[in-house]
Amino acid sequence: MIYKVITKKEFKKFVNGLINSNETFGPRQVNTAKDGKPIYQFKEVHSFDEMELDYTLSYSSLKNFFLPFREVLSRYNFTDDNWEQEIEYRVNPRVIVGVRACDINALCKLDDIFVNGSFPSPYYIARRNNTFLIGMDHLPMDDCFCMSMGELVVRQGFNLFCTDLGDRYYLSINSSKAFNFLRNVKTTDPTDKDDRQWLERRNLIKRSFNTTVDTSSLPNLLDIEFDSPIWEKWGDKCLNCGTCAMVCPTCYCYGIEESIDVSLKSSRRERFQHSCTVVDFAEVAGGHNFRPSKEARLKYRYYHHYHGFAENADEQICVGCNRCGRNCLAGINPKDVIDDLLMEKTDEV
Amino acid sequence: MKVNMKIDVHHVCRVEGHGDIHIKVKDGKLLEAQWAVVETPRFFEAMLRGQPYDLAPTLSSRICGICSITHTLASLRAVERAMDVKIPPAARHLRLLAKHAETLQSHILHVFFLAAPDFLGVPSVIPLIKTNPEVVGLAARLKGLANDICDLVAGRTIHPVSLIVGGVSKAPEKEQLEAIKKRLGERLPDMQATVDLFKTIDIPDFVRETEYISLKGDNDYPYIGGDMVSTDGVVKHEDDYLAMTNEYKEDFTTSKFARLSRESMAVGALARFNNNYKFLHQEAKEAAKELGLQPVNHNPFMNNVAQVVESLNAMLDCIDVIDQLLDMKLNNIRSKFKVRAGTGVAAVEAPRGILYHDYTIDDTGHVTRANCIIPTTQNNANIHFDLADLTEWALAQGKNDQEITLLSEMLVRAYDPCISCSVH
Amino acid sequence: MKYLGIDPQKIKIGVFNFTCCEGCALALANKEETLVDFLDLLDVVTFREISSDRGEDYDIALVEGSISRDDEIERIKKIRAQAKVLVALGTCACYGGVNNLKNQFKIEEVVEIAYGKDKVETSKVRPLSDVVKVDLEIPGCPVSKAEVEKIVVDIVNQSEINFPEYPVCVECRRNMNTCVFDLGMICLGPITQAGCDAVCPNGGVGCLGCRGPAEDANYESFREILEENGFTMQEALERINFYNALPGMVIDES
Amino acid sequence: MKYKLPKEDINLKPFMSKPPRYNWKDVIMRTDKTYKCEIINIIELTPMEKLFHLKILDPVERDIFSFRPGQFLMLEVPGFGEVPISISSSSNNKEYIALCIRKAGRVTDILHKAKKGAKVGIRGPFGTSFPMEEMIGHNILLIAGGLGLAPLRAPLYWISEHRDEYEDVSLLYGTKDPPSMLFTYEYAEWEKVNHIDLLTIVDQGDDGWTGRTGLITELFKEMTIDPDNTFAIVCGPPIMFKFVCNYLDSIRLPMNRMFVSLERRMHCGMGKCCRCMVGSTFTCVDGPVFDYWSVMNLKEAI
Ligand SMILES: Cc1cc2nc3c(=O)[nH]c(=O)nc-3n(C[C@H](O)[C@H](O)[C@H](O)COP(=O)(O)OP(=O)(O)OC[C@H]3O[C@@H](n4cnc5c(N)ncnc54)[C@H](O)[C@@H]3O)c2cc1C
Ligand code: SF4
Ligand code: SF4
Ligand code: SF4
Repeated sequence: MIYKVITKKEFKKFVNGLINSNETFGPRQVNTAKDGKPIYQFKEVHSFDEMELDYTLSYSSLKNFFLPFREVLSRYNFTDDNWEQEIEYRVNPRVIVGVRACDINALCKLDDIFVNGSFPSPYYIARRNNTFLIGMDHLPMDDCFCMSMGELVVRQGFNLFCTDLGDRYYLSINSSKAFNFLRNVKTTDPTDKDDRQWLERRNLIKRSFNTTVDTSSLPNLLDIEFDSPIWEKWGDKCLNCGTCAMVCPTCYCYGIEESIDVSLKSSRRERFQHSCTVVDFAEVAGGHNFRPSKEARLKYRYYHHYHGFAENADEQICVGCNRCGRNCLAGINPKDVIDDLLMEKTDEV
Repeated sequence: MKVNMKIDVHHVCRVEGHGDIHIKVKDGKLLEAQWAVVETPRFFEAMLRGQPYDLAPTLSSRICGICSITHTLASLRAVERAMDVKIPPAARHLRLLAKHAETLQSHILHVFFLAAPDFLGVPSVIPLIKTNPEVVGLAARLKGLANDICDLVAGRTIHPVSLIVGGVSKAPEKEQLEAIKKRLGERLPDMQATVDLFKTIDIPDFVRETEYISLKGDNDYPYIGGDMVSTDGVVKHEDDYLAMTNEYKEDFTTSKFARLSRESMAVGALARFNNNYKFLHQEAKEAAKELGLQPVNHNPFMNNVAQVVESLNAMLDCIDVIDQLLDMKLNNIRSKFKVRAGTGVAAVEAPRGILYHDYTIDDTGHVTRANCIIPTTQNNANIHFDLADLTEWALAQGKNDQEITLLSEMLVRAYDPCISCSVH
Repeated sequence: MKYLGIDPQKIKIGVFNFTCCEGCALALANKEETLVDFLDLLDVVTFREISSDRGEDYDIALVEGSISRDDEIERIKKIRAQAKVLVALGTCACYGGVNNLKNQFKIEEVVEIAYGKDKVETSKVRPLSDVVKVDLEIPGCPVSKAEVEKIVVDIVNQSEINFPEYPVCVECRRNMNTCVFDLGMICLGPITQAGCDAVCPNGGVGCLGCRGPAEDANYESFREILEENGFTMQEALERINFYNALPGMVIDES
Repeated sequence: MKYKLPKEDINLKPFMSKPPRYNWKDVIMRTDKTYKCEIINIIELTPMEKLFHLKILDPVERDIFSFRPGQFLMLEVPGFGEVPISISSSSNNKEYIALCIRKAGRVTDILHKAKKGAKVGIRGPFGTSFPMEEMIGHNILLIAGGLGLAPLRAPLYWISEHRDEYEDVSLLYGTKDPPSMLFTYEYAEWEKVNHIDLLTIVDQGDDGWTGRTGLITELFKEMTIDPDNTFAIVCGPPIMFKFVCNYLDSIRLPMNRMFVSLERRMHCGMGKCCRCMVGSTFTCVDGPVFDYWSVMNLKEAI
């Protein structure tokens, strides 16, 4: 990693340069919630000023850029009594500006699964390799708990990371591509003062967290508490609407759907983002459902997120952005559920 | 030679809804010519009672599948006038864009899918896919474009979703508008081809003096709100719509009849054309000239031609509206308002003629009384009386009963009646 | 499919309408980019709205609209007798749809409101399945053409037909909409079966539940959500009753 | 001033030039490419089950495809879907792959309508297998219920081909009624040629049935099992292996010598879609063959 400092004015020039020659995405306000708070999403931008870099958190996560909610994996072209499979991993190069640390860490977890896992996904890799990622640090929202998940600091998974120092950004440069681009604008080496300010900013962010979740003993606790009544309590609320998984930056479970085109000349094999809380997730032919109750499905989501899977080295895959909790209509919030689990145990002792 | 005829067409095809034609001729003399609507009424005026103001437009939309956007717009306008809601300019433009697109969509559907098979001598558009693929392609491209505009602006072509009280709930991105504008430009040659196609079509030169009623334009070809005007010189304010329609009921039909200065009246593309010719785009005027249509025209079959002219005009209007939208900020699309009691009337030009919605709303925002007068209702009497004249005209030319049956069906179709609408 | 040694069969269809706006039948003529291919899969025997051909030998009857007059019962029974498969097309046919709002009044009252003193024959509104056996229900107000296409392709290929079991929210979130609850409006998406690609929330308004209940819908929890979000039960009921498609969602008015 | 991001387009770099090898983890990139197969034979076993013989068309791919007993593959019917199916033929058979498929839903239904000569695709093989080498020198107890016989055919072939390496081999097979018995035409060969003790039983007999009736656990009464020298493989509906495994456990057969094959919904076979998760274990990668100790430790397994 190489560190540099850039003025905000120069940074704007830099980003406008990227925008001019690439498809670029950045945070933009799309709506205003009923409580007056702005709602942001990553959308295509055509100039630096369209972006709102002091945004709080994007409403949906960034994962759809890499795992689109729906994508065609392959097509089959039918001839008279035969077919040919056609696979394409086409992705245009693109830039995403202003990504939060937790979202970058979420991508690193997806990397573990789709790049470093046993069967790497070429679709994911194509998207990941063709994306230039500029991260940016932010103050947490009231209910963020990424510090508890250890996801506050990023070390990899981005090209460039900006720490806000008032009128300048402290740049962590993590790829030669980023370094090369930066040659075209004016950057300086960090001074002692810059380093100090950088540390202050770090500490400020740390101090700003209002929500903590104790996850240290969760993997074991989830095993022990498998039959706990708290699952029924929260399960009864669950709508099985899949919202939590759709907004989550790391939920990646999916389904495959094949459909024949109306012309009967070809068919599409599509992957679509699924959710383990949705009713047919574990249903098999003949109608048997391995997780027939709301409770079982909700429990499974927590199990997956906080117990971990062999496939990603048993690491917890939640990054603590709390999008799921914030967006859950039924008010199921990971902090409350986990606190309940811990309480259960302490009550019994 | 003494001619005897008994023509009974049960459920005239290629029209929206169910209607029958009955014609009796004895000894060469017309005994009876009847246009009977047999559609099952749905009683929207009753169903609207008790609906909250925001669901009333959603419900009204279901009066008709073809012109659901117009019904929504009329209902919105009635609610907004009742509660004194002003809508932001961008929202007004977006609504107008949806309106133009629907006009285009509906006219193309009618002239190509419903009326054209008659002129080309086939039972429906389906065989044309094989015999005249270029005609079907033309229609599909134009209608596809119109539908895409509706989808973009209103969320859906049939039963729009994002037209709401106070404005619209979602604005398209400017890039999307630009893309649509580009496509509109690319489709203009298709529209010209349509005009050329209609130049080759033989239209029966039947004429019956008629009073044509439409909205009265001030600066533009009128679509939403304003005064009503008739070719007999009557002008009335939007709120006086009852005096403009004078509904009455005949026993043989489930739809009501309407009249103004004469025994019957007509609304629709031809009526708008006759009353507002001067507001058409220059290109549309030229197309009208090429097609032999000049105001004031009294041949009901020419309604199809007027629809072609209006389609071209609607495309040009779409481009104009998009240009204006591109110059605006699209973030203020929905105004805040207070629910309050009141009565509101809306007159909106549906593809088939003026549509009136009239609601009374109480202080909780619920509809307590609703009245809707549908274009086809206003045309029904005219179709009925046209049928008699048409039969006599055809008899005089020595046409046989098959020809008269076809002519009478074509006449009904020329009005592009929307029957389920009319017995809403 | 030919590559499996199975010949796709053109299906002989008849399209019929009862009490409705005919929007569902019209939806069949939309989606121009695939319209020609779509019509190619069908042998349209009867479709009064677009064709003057009136055959009687259809195998599959697509029926839109609900039943609201006695002569309609005779007509639907005749269609049932002829059709091998009777498909209820749209919410009106499947659940009664908006027409159902009529049933909250007395029949005489309804006639009086719309026609004054004139006499008009009409009866209570019923879905098709109240009168005849229905083989397949495709809900939606109007139906989604994309879904109908998929179903027709499946029938042509003699394959099983699947509907999504999950609620509209899944599709809505996939489209990255702002949840309309966050905007202060009611949405019935969490309890409504998906398949429409969440068109209503896409357009920024709440779902009204036209596609009927999702599998295992959590009415209880949904009711609490409505309360917590400060909606009165009347507001909620006005939406739930709009299409009459969520029969399980009964709300205590007390 | 304009900066350009060099278009490092991944599409321009070919991922691989050779066909994929699903069982070679390091070279896999095109994880969604299927091997095209022709259905060269269809045998109707019962009204609900058919045996399909699939021949991989490309000779290179045919050569690469090798599997171990107990593994499964993803069978692709283009346009209809992809389903996991256990391989029911000998791992030595390079000519064709046999799949015994029950008509159960969308994909299997259309497959049952398919004619000889149809082209389908396969990906795989995937998953764990039975420890055939470990079992050498031991008695083997194969216990199958209903369609559970399909995944047992591969180990059966293996055993027959290496018959002298194993001691006593018994096959216990139960179905709900006589017509649902699979592979009846092969029983004589298994018994006479391969020296396998075959015991069958049905829940409900019919007029022509002279054999045993009752639950599959009844068969244990007719035999003695040496818990110190026996491996067991159990395949069948969950309820069956619950009873069977409980019995074997009660006679002290060590849990790590009992093997079961689990079934879950699957959409990828590669540990990605998560549909087949049991607790925090993938049925497709860590299974489908598990020893009973692992199963006991899986949450929500049975
Ligand atoms: C490891 C393994 C081995 C199997 N071996 C055999 C076999 O040898 N013979 C046999 O007849 N069946 C076998 N099955 C079951 C077979 O996969 C299902 O019957 C089949 O997937 C049903 O698909 P469908 O499309 O016909 O049913 P639908 O109900 O229409 O299923 C739709 C989709 O759901 C998934 N799905 C549904 N049921 C199952 C299921 N039980 N397992 C996995 N995915 C499912 C599939 O992806 C399928 O495409 C096996 C399953 C597993 C997991
Ligand atoms: S907080 Fe929720 S949404 Fe965010 S990563 Fe964790 S599980 Fe996913
Ligand atoms: S808008 Fe409606 S459908 Fe979408 S997430 Fe919210 S509740 Fe669900
Ligand atoms: S969002 Fe709801 S009301 Fe709208 S079409 Fe879908 S199911 Fe129907």
